[in-house]
Amino acid sequence: METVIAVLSWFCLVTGSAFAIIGGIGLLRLPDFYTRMHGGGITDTLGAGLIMVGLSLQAGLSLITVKLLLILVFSLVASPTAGYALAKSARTHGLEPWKREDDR
Amino acid sequence: MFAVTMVAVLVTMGLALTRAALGPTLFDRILALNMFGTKTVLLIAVVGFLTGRPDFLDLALLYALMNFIGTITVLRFLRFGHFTDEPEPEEP
Amino acid sequence: MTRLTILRVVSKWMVPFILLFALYVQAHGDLGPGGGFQAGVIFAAGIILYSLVFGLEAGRRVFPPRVAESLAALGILLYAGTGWAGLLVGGWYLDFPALNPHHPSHGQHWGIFAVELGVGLAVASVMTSIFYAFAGRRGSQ
Amino acid sequence: MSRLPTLGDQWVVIPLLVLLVCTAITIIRMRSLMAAVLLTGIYSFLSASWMLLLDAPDVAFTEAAVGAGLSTVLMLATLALTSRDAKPPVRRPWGPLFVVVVTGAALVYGTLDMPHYGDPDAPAQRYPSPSYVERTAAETEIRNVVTVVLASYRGYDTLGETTVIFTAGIGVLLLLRGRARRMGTREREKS
Repeated sequence: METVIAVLSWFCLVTGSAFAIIGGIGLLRLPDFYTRMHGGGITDTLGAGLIMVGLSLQAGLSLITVKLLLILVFSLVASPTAGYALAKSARTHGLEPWKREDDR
Repeated sequence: MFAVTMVAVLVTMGLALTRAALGPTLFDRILALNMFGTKTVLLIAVVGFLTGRPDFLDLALLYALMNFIGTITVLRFLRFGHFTDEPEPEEP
Repeated sequence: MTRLTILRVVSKWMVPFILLFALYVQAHGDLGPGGGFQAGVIFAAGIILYSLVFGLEAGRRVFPPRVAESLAALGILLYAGTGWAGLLVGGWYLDFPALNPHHPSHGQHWGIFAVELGVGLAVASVMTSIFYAFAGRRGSQ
Repeated sequence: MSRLPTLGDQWVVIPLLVLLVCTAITIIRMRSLMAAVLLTGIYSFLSASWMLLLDAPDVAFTEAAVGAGLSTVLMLATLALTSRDAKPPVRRPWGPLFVVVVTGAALVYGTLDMPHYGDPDAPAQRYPSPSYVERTAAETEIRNVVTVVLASYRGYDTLGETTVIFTAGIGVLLLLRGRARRMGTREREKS
């Protein structure tokens, strides 16, 4: 049982790290603001979420797990909200989404 | 294995910082700032775990909170240009 | 005041938890990191988030500037008063062990709690007042 | 024999410091004040993580709450009252640059004499005397030594600091309110 949990938590940590880096590369390489938000979204939810789950699997049932899950729930609510407000704000400021014709 | 996660988080921080420095629009910088904050939360959680000090998790929670408040403040400022109660400018 | 509905709903849910977290930091200062100053700043941040999302006027109704200014003075008075309490029971100024002669360590605990509460009140109120003062103005352009 | 802790045990510090320097340089190069405020937020996050790694969670807590949260709000509120962009410098700042480089080099030269990182005989570990740490548990039953030192052993200091915060707040209120009232009367006279 312990081995299963250990393997699961390592799996979560490694995939979470991978998603974090993928999102970071996306943030840097994608062509315009709206597509970059996609990269940011990956790290904020999938990357952070998997790493937090991996850590709480390591911690077992304790106060640490409760706190980790609290942080996880908070960031799962806060960062999409911030992303929504950001996109909406950019749109009302007249930032146009990137289209293929613009590709030079 | 924690070290792998830490390296990944640090690399992502570097990428986000590059985006924040490059811009080009303010929104890109805000996005990078928001992401940077989340990565700091992760870094602190992992470091707290590694050093066996779960106190650090309070700090991680505080960071997540301040990150949200900071982003909302910046967005509101961008929209209005001030913090008074005057009506929102018309949609362009 | 913002028109973004999701932001309004989420903030409405989040502000009470931020204030609760501030109280936790305030009370938890003798066990983990944190204390009066940090708790005060977090409390002020919660009020500021509310004012940003629901408008400065709504924020001022929740935590009126007049109350904030009085609470700031009250916080300092609480701190200084705890010092005087030490004098009254026959110790020195800010002499916490004298507060409870049978259990000096409990006296320390009480004193530190009261003092931290005073710091928290003062910091939260001062930070909120400064925000109100700055936010209520527009540049002359 | 227990080994002295070295920087190698905390290798995370080095990339953090590199990022910190990069952020500082970027802030200097920014002309848009708004972007500079955003990058200051990143700087604050970084420096708080660094303080945390140096085992100062209380300082990191303060830095996170004040630096990343409140000061962003207050700096933006100030930006609302001034212009959004910094003016380009009028002339090449070679003289000041020279002074800064010389001072920096002197300071770096000074660090060569500092005790080794984590040295138990360093003045920072010797003074204030370690007896505070030993006495705290017995005298107060409180686990966080920093809280006890701030609120009890150094109670006068903290009283003074709180009074300073209060005075600063009153000063800001007097300045901003007084000006608002004067401007209000002027507008009323105009109409």
